[in-house]
Amino acid sequence: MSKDWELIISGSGGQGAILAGIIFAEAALADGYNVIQTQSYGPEARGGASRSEVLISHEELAYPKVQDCNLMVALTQESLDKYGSLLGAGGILIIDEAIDSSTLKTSIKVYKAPIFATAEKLLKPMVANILVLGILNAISGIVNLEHLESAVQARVPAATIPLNLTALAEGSKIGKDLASKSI
Amino acid sequence: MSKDWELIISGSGGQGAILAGIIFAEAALADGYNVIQTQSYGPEARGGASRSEVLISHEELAYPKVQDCNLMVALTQESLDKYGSLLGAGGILIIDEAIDSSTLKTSIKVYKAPIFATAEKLLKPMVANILVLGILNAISGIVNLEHLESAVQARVPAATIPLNLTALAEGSKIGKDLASKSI
Amino acid sequence: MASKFQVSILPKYCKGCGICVSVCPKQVLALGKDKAQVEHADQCIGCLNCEYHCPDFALTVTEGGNDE
Amino acid sequence: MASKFQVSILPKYCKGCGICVSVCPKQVLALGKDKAQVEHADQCIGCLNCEYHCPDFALTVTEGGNDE
Amino acid sequence: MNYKDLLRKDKMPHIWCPGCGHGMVLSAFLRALAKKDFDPDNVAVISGIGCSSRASGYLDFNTLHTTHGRAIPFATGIKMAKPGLKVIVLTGDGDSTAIGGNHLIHAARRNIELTVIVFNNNIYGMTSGQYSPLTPHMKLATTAPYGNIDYPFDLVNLAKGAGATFVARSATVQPRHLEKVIGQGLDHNGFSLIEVITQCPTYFGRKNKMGSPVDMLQWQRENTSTTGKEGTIPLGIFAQEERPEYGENYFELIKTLGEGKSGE
Amino acid sequence: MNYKDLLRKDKMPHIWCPGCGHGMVLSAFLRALAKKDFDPDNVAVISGIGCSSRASGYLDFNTLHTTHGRAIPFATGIKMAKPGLKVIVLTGDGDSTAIGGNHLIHAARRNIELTVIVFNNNIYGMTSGQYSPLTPHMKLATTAPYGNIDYPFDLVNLAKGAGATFVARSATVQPRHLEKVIGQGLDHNGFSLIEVITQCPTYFGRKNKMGSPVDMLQWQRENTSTTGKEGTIPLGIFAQEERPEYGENYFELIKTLGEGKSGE
Amino acid sequence: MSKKLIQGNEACVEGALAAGARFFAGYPITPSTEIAELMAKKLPRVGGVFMQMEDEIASIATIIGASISGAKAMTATSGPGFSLMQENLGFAAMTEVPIVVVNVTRGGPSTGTPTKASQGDFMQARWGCHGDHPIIVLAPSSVQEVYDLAITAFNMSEKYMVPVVLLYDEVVGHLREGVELVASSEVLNREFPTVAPANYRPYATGDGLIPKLAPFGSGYRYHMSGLSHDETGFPTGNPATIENLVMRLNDKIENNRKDIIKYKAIDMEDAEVILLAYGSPLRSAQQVQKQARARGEKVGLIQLLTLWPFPHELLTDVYAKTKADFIVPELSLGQLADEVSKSVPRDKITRVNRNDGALITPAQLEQVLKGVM
Amino acid sequence: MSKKLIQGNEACVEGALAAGARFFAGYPITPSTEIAELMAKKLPRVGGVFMQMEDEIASIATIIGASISGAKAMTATSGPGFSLMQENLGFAAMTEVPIVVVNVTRGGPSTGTPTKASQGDFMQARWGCHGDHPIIVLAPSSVQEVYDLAITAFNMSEKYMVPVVLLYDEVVGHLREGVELVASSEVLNREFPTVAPANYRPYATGDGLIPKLAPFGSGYRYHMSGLSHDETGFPTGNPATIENLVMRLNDKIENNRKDIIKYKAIDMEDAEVILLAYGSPLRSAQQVQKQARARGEKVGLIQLLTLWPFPHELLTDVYAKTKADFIVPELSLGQLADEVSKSVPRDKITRVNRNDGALITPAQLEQVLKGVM
Ligand SMILES: Cc1ncc(C[n+]2csc(CCOP(=O)(O)OP(=O)(O)O)c2C)c(N)n1
Ligand SMILES: Cc1ncc(C[n+]2csc(CCOP(=O)(O)OP(=O)(O)O)c2C)c(N)n1
Ligand code: SF4
Ligand code: SF4
Ligand code: SF4
Ligand code: SF4
Ligand code: SF4
Ligand code: SF4
Ligand SMILES: [Mg+2]
Ligand SMILES: [Mg+2]
Repeated sequence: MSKDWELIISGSGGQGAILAGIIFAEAALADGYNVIQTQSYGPEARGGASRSEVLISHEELAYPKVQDCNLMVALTQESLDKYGSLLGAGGILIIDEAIDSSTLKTSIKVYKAPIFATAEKLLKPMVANILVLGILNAISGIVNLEHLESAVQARVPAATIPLNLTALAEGSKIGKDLASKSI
Repeated sequence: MSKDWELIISGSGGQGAILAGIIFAEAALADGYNVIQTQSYGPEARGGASRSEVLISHEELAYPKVQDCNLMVALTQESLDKYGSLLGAGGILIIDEAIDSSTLKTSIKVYKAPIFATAEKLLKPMVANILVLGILNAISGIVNLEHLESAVQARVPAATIPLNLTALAEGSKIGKDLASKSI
Repeated sequence: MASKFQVSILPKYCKGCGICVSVCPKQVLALGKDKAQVEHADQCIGCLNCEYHCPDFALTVTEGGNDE
Repeated sequence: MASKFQVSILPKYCKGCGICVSVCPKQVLALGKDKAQVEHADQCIGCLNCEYHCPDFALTVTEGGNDE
Repeated sequence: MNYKDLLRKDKMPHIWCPGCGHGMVLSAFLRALAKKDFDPDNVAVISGIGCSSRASGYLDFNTLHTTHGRAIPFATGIKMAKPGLKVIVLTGDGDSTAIGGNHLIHAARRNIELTVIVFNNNIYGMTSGQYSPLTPHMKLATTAPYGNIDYPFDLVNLAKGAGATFVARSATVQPRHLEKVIGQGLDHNGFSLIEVITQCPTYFGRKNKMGSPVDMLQWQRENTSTTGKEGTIPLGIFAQEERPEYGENYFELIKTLGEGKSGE
Repeated sequence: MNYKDLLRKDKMPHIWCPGCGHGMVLSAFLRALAKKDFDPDNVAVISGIGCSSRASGYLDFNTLHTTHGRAIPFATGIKMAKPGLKVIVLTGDGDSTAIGGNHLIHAARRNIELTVIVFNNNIYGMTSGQYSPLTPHMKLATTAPYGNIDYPFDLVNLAKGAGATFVARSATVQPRHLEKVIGQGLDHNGFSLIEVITQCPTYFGRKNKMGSPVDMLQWQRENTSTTGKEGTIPLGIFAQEERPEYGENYFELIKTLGEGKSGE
Repeated sequence: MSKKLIQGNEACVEGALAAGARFFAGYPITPSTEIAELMAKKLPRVGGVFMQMEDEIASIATIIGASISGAKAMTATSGPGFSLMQENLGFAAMTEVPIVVVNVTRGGPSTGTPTKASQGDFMQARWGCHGDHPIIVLAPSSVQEVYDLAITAFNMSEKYMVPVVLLYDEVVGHLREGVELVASSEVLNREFPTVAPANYRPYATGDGLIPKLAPFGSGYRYHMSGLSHDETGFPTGNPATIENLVMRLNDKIENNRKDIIKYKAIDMEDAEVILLAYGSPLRSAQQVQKQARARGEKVGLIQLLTLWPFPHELLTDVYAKTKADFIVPELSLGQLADEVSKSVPRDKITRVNRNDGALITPAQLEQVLKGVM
Repeated sequence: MSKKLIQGNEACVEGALAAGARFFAGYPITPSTEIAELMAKKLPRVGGVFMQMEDEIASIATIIGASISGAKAMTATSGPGFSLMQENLGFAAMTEVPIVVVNVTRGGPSTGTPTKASQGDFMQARWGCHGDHPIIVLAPSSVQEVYDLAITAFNMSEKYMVPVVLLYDEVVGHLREGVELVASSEVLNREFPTVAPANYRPYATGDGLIPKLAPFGSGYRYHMSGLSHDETGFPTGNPATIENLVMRLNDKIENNRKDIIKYKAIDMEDAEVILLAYGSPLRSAQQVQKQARARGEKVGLIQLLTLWPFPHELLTDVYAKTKADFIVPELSLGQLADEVSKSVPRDKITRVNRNDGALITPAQLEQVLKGVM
């Protein structure tokens, strides 16, 4: 598939949105894509809504920032409110079931998933960011799951690898479910 | 008289050649001339031969350094050896009687005066620089003696004014003598 | 019985660090969701520990009722 | 009678500050015209005061005659 | 005057992290100042660059946020050009002892009347956790991933060694002591330096596994003492000496020479 | 080895004025060094800018004449990149305590092995006689025509306050004492600072009517003492303490991590 | 009034005092030191403050502080010290605090040749500090001009709320000439706010683009910061506000080029060759131009008094009218000539460079002129 | 070899280490701090030295010292710190000690906008320090280029015995891209003397103009000084020697422009419009140029990799051949466009400037391009 992906993952300060972006970019790189990852930096990064951008393409990439976002994950209402408008018509949005997306363009395909509920079930709300990568990839089908697994292993603290892989698997399951439902 | 004077006064570190140049420039300024005074600055200034340059003219002056020296005072053999060649043909040279000027251009008018002997007679060899100004002015006739006297008064330490005025007067006398002889 | 001290917390300023809670000798304060709150107003002895320790100028202890 | 110490002054180095003269306990040294010079070589006791005080490395005191 | 009225309310809440000790220092400073007789128009607060140096922006005085490390010379100019001003410097451990170390010792030497309050959190907070000249030996920081091999200054000793006439140390865990020594510093006729041990839970605390802000205060409680308890960091006033103030000397000189007279 | 053989003879005589004490400091330093066991190829002498800092040029070692005030950080780099070198800093009171003050206190704090010899003539000689941070209160200088209202550092106290592990003071009038303390400084494993009281007859002496170089030495004789005589400037060793040296700590760390291993 | 024989550096002090300077903080360095020494003598006698600081960084920080308290303040240095001042020069530019910095230039790079003249700091004076920043640089060539431009420097600094650099080489600094110590221009003072403190926004400039900053202690309590800030002086992250700030800082100078750019252009009308210079090389150029005209050669002379902003409009205009050849003598590798090449074709510029500490002599220039004519 | 996803600042560290850097001394500053942090982690593991200094002045002085001892040494900073380093950057240039200084640029002037991108230090990188001095400035636009040019920076520094500045903006520094961590060019090391110590004259360069400096402690005892010096390294007042020194320092770079100046010129032959850029604006230019060509528009692209010495010969040549219009996007008020105007007529240059911390977007550039075509 040669579609270009312009992904934004956003969330509040401590949720690991940026790490999620990096991991996804790394997986895509391993998959043979060209990738660029950038993030909001500066005062925004300390508390408030933070944002990770990932460009994924088989073509060479030049401009390093999202121009036409077609894929978005928002972990909080606040971050969706702040960045939601960047998602273009026909784009894909993945959010927690508790988030309200009613103000977005109608052409957007919204996937609501029990992100935090599932993460809490795993006893660690902090794995929500990895879990959502599973959902994201299952829905978008961008990268080979193995590459995503390796990327997770390479980037999370060693002690948390099993937990995070579980979260990723849970996310994949949820994602596949959602994807199949929406077909 | 509208002749332009390009004067160099040189001597060894502590002899006051630079002060002499400043005083003469100040007198000439009071006389209505345009003047520029510069001096050797830097390592040379600490010991070794030091040099004061004075340009005096009724025309406007631009380039601030001596280009064609026509008037020179050298207080030591060393300084004459170093700078003597700068004195142009037909120039005037004033030196102590003990100094050898035999290597200079023949067209130069050399005035040898008992500078240090007279200064020692006044019990203060350090007034040689002021004494020589008297000689210089008597021979060259550049400035009004009163202006030279005021300039001396303004620039030497208050306690030494009488002594320096005496030296100036002595110098004038010697200079007039020399000038009259050389006519 | 009401204390003669009034403890007020500015939620806009409070960042929920819990320092006030830890320094109150009378367990007057407690951490709610992200913010400190007054739990046992009647216990306050007006020692000012909480106000003096608060890094965020969020706490004010005043003597007397609510009269100003 | 000659001292067993030899005091030599490098005129090229000496700046005539007079410090050596002032610190010599035996008046061995004196200031000539602008430079120090050895006046009473025979009095030298080899205390090295002069050499150690000279700011200009101009002085050398050696033991024994002029053999090196 | 209520100390909170000295804040610029429209700038609040401040940007410091939850539990950051910088707000506690600021609070103690304002409480100390509020007890004095002063006109806010005649107070100038100067800071450098750092989390702590953001303090000036919250205060309803003449406030100046300068370049990193240079608050003291800026303050010196402000003070000498307008000696009637009460000039206070709020600065970090990095700002005042790393890049600004030279200015600190020279102001101390001159004995110019500035009250310098050093927010010592043992770290560069603003730039996210590099070690500072006050980071203890072998503590961790982003630029000391294997432990800091540098030895820290003892800031009290440094200031005293430089000739400071008023030197004190306090800690955020002791807000009353802190308020008191700052108050004494403000009253001092000459250069005064107050080192305040404060907590940066976000970087120093996290890197060194010191727990929550509450835990970090507990650490302070156990490791500092106003009574010289063995093995703790001493708090108190360590120098308090009368020596003519720099500006006093200078303006005395002017008077002697006769203002307005010209020539030599 | 004869200490005079350590000079670059082709650069002599040196440029210092008649009676300038800088040559006496240099002489004592070379005498002290000549007594040690060393290879001149492994000695590096670093200086800043000033009359005193011209010293490096006269010495037959690896010599570096840096920018004003920065000799210590240059020396730090030289030492840390080649720890086998014996690194000595020759510097003036202005060079080391005015513009270079920060580097001085930080090197002291780190306890990096450098021997720093401060030629303290109480003045900026090179630029013709402005007051320095070590010019005594109310002395005259070209920039203090009415007397210096600044207070000077006590350099020994400053260095100690900064954490220096070896601090000494001597004077040109005491060439043997001077040689001895420099020798001890050279042997010290860590940062060592030796302040040397020296005379600038041309500027400090002349401005303050102190007479000839011989008179200035006499002044030193009367106003300094190795025995702590009341009212004099004390000479001697004021700190001598063992603390692991900076480079030692660093290269120990490298060993622990395993040189050559990569990754985390 | 009669003329006084004084050095360039003395004239600098006299000019500064005449302009109202009452604060000097500095650190000695050849060949600027006489300025500090004379200030140390004179300032206490007029109730002003002289401070010798621990270094050049403290010096410039201290005068900025003094200016914030309302004083007209100045420092003086040379290349190495000027390099150290760059960060805080930028701070003054950003916060719009008027100061005057004198750079008496000496041979570089680095410690170089401290006692000799050079013009190697020409580009640094404009571009030495990071970020796009406004600055004015003035360059006298005679002792009288040092006096006059010292006053102008303070005037422009106060008028435009910007740091002004007075740049002249060692020769100009140490030269003695007769000077009339009478201000040739009116002394200007910064404008103070007139609004009530409650309504005061320090950087709300309106169309004039120039802020009215109240001295500290004058009843206006506000905040100043070197961070990008809004009209109130407080830091902002708002892109439009930041863009406006950077633009305004530079526009307040660019929009006033006419007032700021000073020069003397002599014998332009029929010029076939134009000598263009500033500083000590200008003196040689003056003599040579006079001599050439006396010989009937069509030679003109442009003396730059303002170096930055650079008078490109003048040069473009002159070149368009005359198509003259330019001779650019300078004590540098060609910094000035390179700048001229933005307005005059490269092949119409003859460079005369000297980097050995000595002056470019009239004789040397005559030689070059002969080649060009 | 497979690509690694790393940040620009990480690539800088990897490149430096690959080039043989074994010494880093620095002082933290946004947005360069990651370089110091990573060096702190990595250097001790390869036997190298990391030091955090008290300030930027100490940082640069320390790495010069380390280089004098023979180490390949580097520091990293941003605008405010870069300003503070200027004096000693000049010292390295004067004494010809190789060092690499990284300036990750942020919004200025002054403290400005620390977390946003800017290119306001373009002129400062060349002219920030006093005196005519040599310097090389390289400017990567991608993470791969950061890696490659970090190696090139060390290579050029060692080859030409000159300080090299690696200049890139915050966006390039924090961007993550896939990078091949394989040196694209051979690692160069400085040449050491081969003559016997007794005959060694450190600055006797012969025609190559480049000195062979022996590391301290290698058996050659000699003197280095920031004063103007002769071939032996000792200070001199001799005018001819001084002139030779200043000329040689600059000629060793100017004479090697061909080797030093790196750029990429794409689709020049038939270009009617040429986009010229470096750093993050280059990324937009790349996209727009591609798009334009895809539309059949005759648009070319010049990417500058070496900023200084500036490639005037290239631009003069390209302009002579194409008479194209130039579009120059930059995160500054026009520093780059002004320099271009020395080689391309002013009215053929369209400036695209942005100073608000945000990037120049492809859309913005497309707009401009439409106006020009
Ligand atoms: C010249 C310069 N160098 C470096 C920086 C980056 N910088 C900003 S704040 C800071 C350290 C602040 O530490 P500290 O003073 O302890 O304050 P804290 O944030 O810990 O309160 C540094 C290194 C800068 N702004 N300017
Ligand atoms: C950055 C910089 N500032 C100022 C100077 C001028 N300068 C050179 S030496 C010196 C003072 C030297 O005094 P000190 O270190 O006491 O040495 P001394 O000449 O007295 O031996 C000064 C101010 C300089 N060279 N560089
Ligand atoms: S101390 Fe202050 S900020 Fe912290 S929880 Fe209590 S009220 Fe809130
Ligand atoms: S004043 Fe004292 S008792 Fe009352 S709430 Fe605060 S800490 Fe508790
Ligand atoms: S001490 Fe040395 S320099 Fe001085 S007079 Fe004696 S020999 Fe000469
Ligand atoms: S060695 Fe002693 S006794 Fe001999 S000359 Fe020298 S000072 Fe005098
Ligand atoms: S980073 Fe540290 S110092 Fe800065 S505001 Fe947060 S807790 Fe305070
Ligand atoms: S000026 Fe002073 S310090 Fe310098 S050489 Fe002369 S006497 Fe020595
Ligand atoms: Mg801190
Ligand atoms: Mg000195």
